[in-house]
Amino acid sequence: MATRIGKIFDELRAKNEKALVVYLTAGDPSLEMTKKIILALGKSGVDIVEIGVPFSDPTADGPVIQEAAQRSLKGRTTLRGVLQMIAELRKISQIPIVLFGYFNPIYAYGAEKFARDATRAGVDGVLVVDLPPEEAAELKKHTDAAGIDFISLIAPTTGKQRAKKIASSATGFLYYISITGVTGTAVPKIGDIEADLKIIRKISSLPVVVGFGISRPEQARQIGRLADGVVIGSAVVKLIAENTSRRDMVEIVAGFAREIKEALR
Amino acid sequence: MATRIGKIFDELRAKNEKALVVYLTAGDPSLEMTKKIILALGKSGVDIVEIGVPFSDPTADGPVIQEAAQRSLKGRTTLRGVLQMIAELRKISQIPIVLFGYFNPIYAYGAEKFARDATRAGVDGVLVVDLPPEEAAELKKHTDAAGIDFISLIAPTTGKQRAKKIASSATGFLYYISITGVTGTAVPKIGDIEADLKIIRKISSLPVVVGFGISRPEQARQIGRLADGVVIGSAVVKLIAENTSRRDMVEIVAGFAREIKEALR
Amino acid sequence: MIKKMPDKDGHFGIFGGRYAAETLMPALIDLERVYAKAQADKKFQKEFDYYQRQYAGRPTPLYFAQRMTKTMGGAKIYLKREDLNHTGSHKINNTLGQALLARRMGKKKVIAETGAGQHGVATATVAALFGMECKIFMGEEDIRRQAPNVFRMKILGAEVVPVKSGTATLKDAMNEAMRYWVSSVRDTFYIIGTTAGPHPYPVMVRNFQSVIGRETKRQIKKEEGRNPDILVACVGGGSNALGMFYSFYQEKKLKMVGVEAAGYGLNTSQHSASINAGAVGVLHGNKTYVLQDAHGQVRDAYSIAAGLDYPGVGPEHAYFHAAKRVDYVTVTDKEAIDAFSFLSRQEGIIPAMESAHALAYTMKIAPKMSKNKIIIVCLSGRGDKDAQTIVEKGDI
Amino acid sequence: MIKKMPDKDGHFGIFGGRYAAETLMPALIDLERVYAKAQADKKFQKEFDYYQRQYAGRPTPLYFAQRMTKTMGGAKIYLKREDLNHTGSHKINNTLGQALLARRMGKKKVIAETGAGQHGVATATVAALFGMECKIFMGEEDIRRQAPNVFRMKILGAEVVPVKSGTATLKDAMNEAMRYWVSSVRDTFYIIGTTAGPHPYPVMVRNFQSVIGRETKRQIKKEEGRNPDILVACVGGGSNALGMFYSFYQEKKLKMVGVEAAGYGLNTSQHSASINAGAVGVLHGNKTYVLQDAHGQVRDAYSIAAGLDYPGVGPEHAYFHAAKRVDYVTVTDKEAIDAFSFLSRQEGIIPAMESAHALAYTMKIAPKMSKNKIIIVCLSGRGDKDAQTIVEKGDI
Ligand SMILES: Cc1ncc(COP(=O)(O)O)c(C=O)c1O
Ligand SMILES: Cc1ncc(COP(=O)(O)O)c(C=O)c1O
Repeated sequence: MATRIGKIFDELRAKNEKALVVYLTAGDPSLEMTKKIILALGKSGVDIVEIGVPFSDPTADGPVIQEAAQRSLKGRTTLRGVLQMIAELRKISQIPIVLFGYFNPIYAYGAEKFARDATRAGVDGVLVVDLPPEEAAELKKHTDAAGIDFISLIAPTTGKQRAKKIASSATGFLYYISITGVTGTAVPKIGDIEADLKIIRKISSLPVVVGFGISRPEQARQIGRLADGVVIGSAVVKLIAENTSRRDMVEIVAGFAREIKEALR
Repeated sequence: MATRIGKIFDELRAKNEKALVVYLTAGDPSLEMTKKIILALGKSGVDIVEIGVPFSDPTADGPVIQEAAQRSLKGRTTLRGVLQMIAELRKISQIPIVLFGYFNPIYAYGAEKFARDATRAGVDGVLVVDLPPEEAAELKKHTDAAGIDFISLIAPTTGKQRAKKIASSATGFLYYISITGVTGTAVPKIGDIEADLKIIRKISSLPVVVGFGISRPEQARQIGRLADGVVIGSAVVKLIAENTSRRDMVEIVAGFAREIKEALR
Repeated sequence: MIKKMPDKDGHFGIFGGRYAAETLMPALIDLERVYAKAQADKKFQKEFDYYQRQYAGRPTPLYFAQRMTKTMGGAKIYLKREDLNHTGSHKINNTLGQALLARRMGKKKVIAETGAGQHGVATATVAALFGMECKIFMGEEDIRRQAPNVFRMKILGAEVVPVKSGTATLKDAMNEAMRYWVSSVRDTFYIIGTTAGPHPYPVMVRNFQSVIGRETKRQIKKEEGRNPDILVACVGGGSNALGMFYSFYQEKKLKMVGVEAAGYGLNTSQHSASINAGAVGVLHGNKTYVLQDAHGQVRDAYSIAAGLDYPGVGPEHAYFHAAKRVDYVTVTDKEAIDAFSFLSRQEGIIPAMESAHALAYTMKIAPKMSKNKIIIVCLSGRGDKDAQTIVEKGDI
Repeated sequence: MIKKMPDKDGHFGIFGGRYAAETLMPALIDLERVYAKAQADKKFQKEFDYYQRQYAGRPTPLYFAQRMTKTMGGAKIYLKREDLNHTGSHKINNTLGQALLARRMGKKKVIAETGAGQHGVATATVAALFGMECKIFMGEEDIRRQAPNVFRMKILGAEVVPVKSGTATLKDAMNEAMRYWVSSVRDTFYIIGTTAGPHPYPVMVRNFQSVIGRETKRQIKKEEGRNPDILVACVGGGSNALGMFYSFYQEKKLKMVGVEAAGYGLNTSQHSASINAGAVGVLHGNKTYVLQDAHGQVRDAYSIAAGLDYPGVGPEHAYFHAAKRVDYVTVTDKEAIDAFSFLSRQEGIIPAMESAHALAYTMKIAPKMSKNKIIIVCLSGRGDKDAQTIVEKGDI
């Protein structure tokens, strides 16, 4: 059974387009707004949304996403709430959804129950930042069983052997981290990405998206030439934060996504 | 040759009176005033004056005399100045004078030179608080040569053997410290004094005066019954300090001395 | 009998492991490899011993607290004097070890997180000793509370990086140090201060600290000709406790007690008792007991002892708890302050507030024990850093 | 060859002696007698050794300062680590000895003067250890400047008595302690903090401190197979210096250097260089070099190192100076601050500002000496107490 994620990459390949993956933190400013933003993003050409489940201690995130998580937690966002929001969203949208987060909220929820509830809600993939292959089994066995893609990260520091191992158990797509750093804190260097992607391409036939630190259409275009897609995270989260109080916030965010997507066509 | 000190005790014995020894800090409030006060004291019946040479670190003195010394030093009183003042005084008064102080100013002056200059100025005795018999030689050899009495202290803590040794080299009179403490900080206990004086009397035939902490005529009378004299120090220094700005300060001090002397007749 | 731990991936039973961002994984694996080699290398051990002896001042005495024992009227109380170490606590044992590893790896930069500042000072110290650049991450709130240690770190040439995120305390300092490490992992060694973090940190720190128990075992043998009956140590992340316990945990009939900080009481939200009042979770790279809400969000820890103020605990402790090999108890702020004052006045030793927790528990049990029993308390550090706080609280 | 000193009345040549009020003389003579007996008593020595080892943490290491040596590029520099002692300086060596004597004499109360607070803390510590009542006299000005040590003394149960008289610093605290002692001498033991005061204090304190040099001699023999070429120590009252020198002064070809505090410079009135800029006089019960004016009034001493801020110096130093056995040099505040910062950053050891004077002098001579020469510096204490002052002065 081809997942929504698999399908979208097939479609994009057919159109010779690159995927635009947009990250946003669930519950910032509210789950209701998150849903609205996702709907708008879907309409403006975004191919996949990564929905960040807020965590109190987001050690892989830069200040923009940290603060979004803190705001979201202040609003009492929970993993259960996020799944509910997704379930509602699924009634009106088929956009592929990847849940992005840290392991502890999932562990507290119960890995098996999580996998069941997530798939029921319509989640297509999960990406758990602090769950490297060595520790992944306790979640992956359940998400595999539930048919949820287990998205894996490859970093600039990951050596070839290790990348092979990671790729071998990955599903959905590979997420290549374009900087040695946390989210939204540096500008990726095209040359380095190109070199690493060459290696990854040899190792795996999975689609590869590139994320961390991409914020402008021009960057997206350059990286889009090398990868199967790009992830925009902090830039979007920042845009949401800066415009929370504006009535046209959703349109502003959607407009920004549209610009990036243009660059990937 | 009988010294002025020896003579006065002879005279007092003849009159069946006890000696009133008054201490005051030279240069507080000024050497000029010190001289005036001494003259007035002599007239009001004081038998011996102890002139305190101020020292920066008077470890045997309580707060009253400490502060007087500090005031005096602020006014730039020096040992040389004190000797000059005494020399002037000697032109008009024959009251027995004991210089009271600490060793360092004398050491800085030069022990030999000091003895010479002191005797020339008309000093009759010296009492150096921090010069016990063990260390006394370096000064005493010079004061002995100059015919200045070397007044020695006996404390309540001094054992009999030691008291004997002290008495054996003492001249002028013995100074019995009536409290275990520094000047002006406690009220002496008659019973203790009586017991100790009994011992001292057996050891030495020198006159014995009692000091430290005597401030009222009644105390003077009681102690006068046991000793050959009493020393009033802090009480006088305090009176001077309290009345410095009054024109009749000298009379106030003299009047106080007269009251005490009455009690000793 | 408890099995030798951890397994090759750093698991102590279900605890421990390596829950880290992929960017760090290669560095962690590399560190594990280098550390394993160093452990087997006589030269490394000799070097480590040399600095422990000549620099840190080891061995530290095992001091018989005669007056305290007498006043308590029960078991004999010995204090393992980690307060006498250079920089004032057991933390130097570990930072020396890690800095030597960093040197082996050719890393010229080190970073560390710190709460009370003790680990920060111990790290800044070894960085100076080996000529390394040093950044210490410290919560803004802690920088304010622990000014004397901030001064010391600066004098030692370290940069103290204020952390404003989260609650601006230890947990956030550790988050921030990890973030910084993610971006600098190629040339920077992260010196973690306790038996927490991803594998191999918990085992490595425990091993570096195990000198405490090794010495103690030898010393008590010499003094008393036998093992003690009870070992007591405070548990923040757990490094001084594991350092003390490690040489003894195979000994039957020997009881070991880890003391957690109960702050204002376990019935409040103001404590740091991860084992006694937390739930299993994943924090800072390992699975362990974590103070958290029902949704897996980590709660703020609290203790008057800044060094215990951590919402997790080393995974080996979690394992010892689950395996019932160590008893984990709690002591409130108030009890710890009383013990702090008691030891100061009975023995002339001002204990760190952290160590005062171990003392407070000892004061509860010693009077009930017979006089031929022996308790050893790990006096993990000195209390100079706490003096002002305690006097100003008006409890002295 | 220098003769064995002092004579039976405590004279070192023309220096020393017992210039005390008669009320105190019997106590001083008694103390001399008790001390002589204790010195000859194996049991006392054993007891003293016991506390030195088990409580104070002796022996302290003799640490080869490798980086400092390399940076200086000359003689090998070793540091005798008195900073690792319990309470953070060599002062505890002496207070342990005197407190044991007080216990022998059945005295339940002790008093002491303190400037920087190091001796006050060391005294409050032993008072707590032996269950004695303790009063510490401290100038009001110093109480303000040295708050952390005031907190420590209070926690240890001591009463800190503010001294307002004179300049409200160390000299006045000592005056006040003497005054208090005069009134309480029957049941109170005065624990003097340095090799000053009336006989038998200078010799007694020197002997209690001589453990420093005894250990050093053994340690350098083991490390280098020979005696050092130069010993360097700071001189306040002179106890750490004499403690270091005493085992060596009969050794020919060995140079000993005492470093006095030059404050803002000897050409100003702001220094504490009693030997280099004072004159012979009598202060606090002994004859020695004293900072004084032409009329024998004692001047205020000044140094950034509160523990050197004393206008006298131990009479044995006065003697060694006159006999040319020891060289007395001076180091300014500024030079000491530079050395403080240098050692902190080169070796990860924050020295007491007092000890930084000895280091500063070492930094002047080491580069000019050949690499096979050996300098040993007495690192008399740790600089935690100075950290804030130095950072706030903006010199770091
Ligand atoms: C003196 C002292 N003891 C104990 C601790 C707690 O750490 P651990 O549990 O790792 O020993 C600290 C931490 O800063 C400390 O400074
Ligand atoms: C660390 C340290 N070194 C040196 C001194 C100076 O004293 P001494 O000359 O007696 O060693 C002091 C005095 O407080 C001190 O604290």
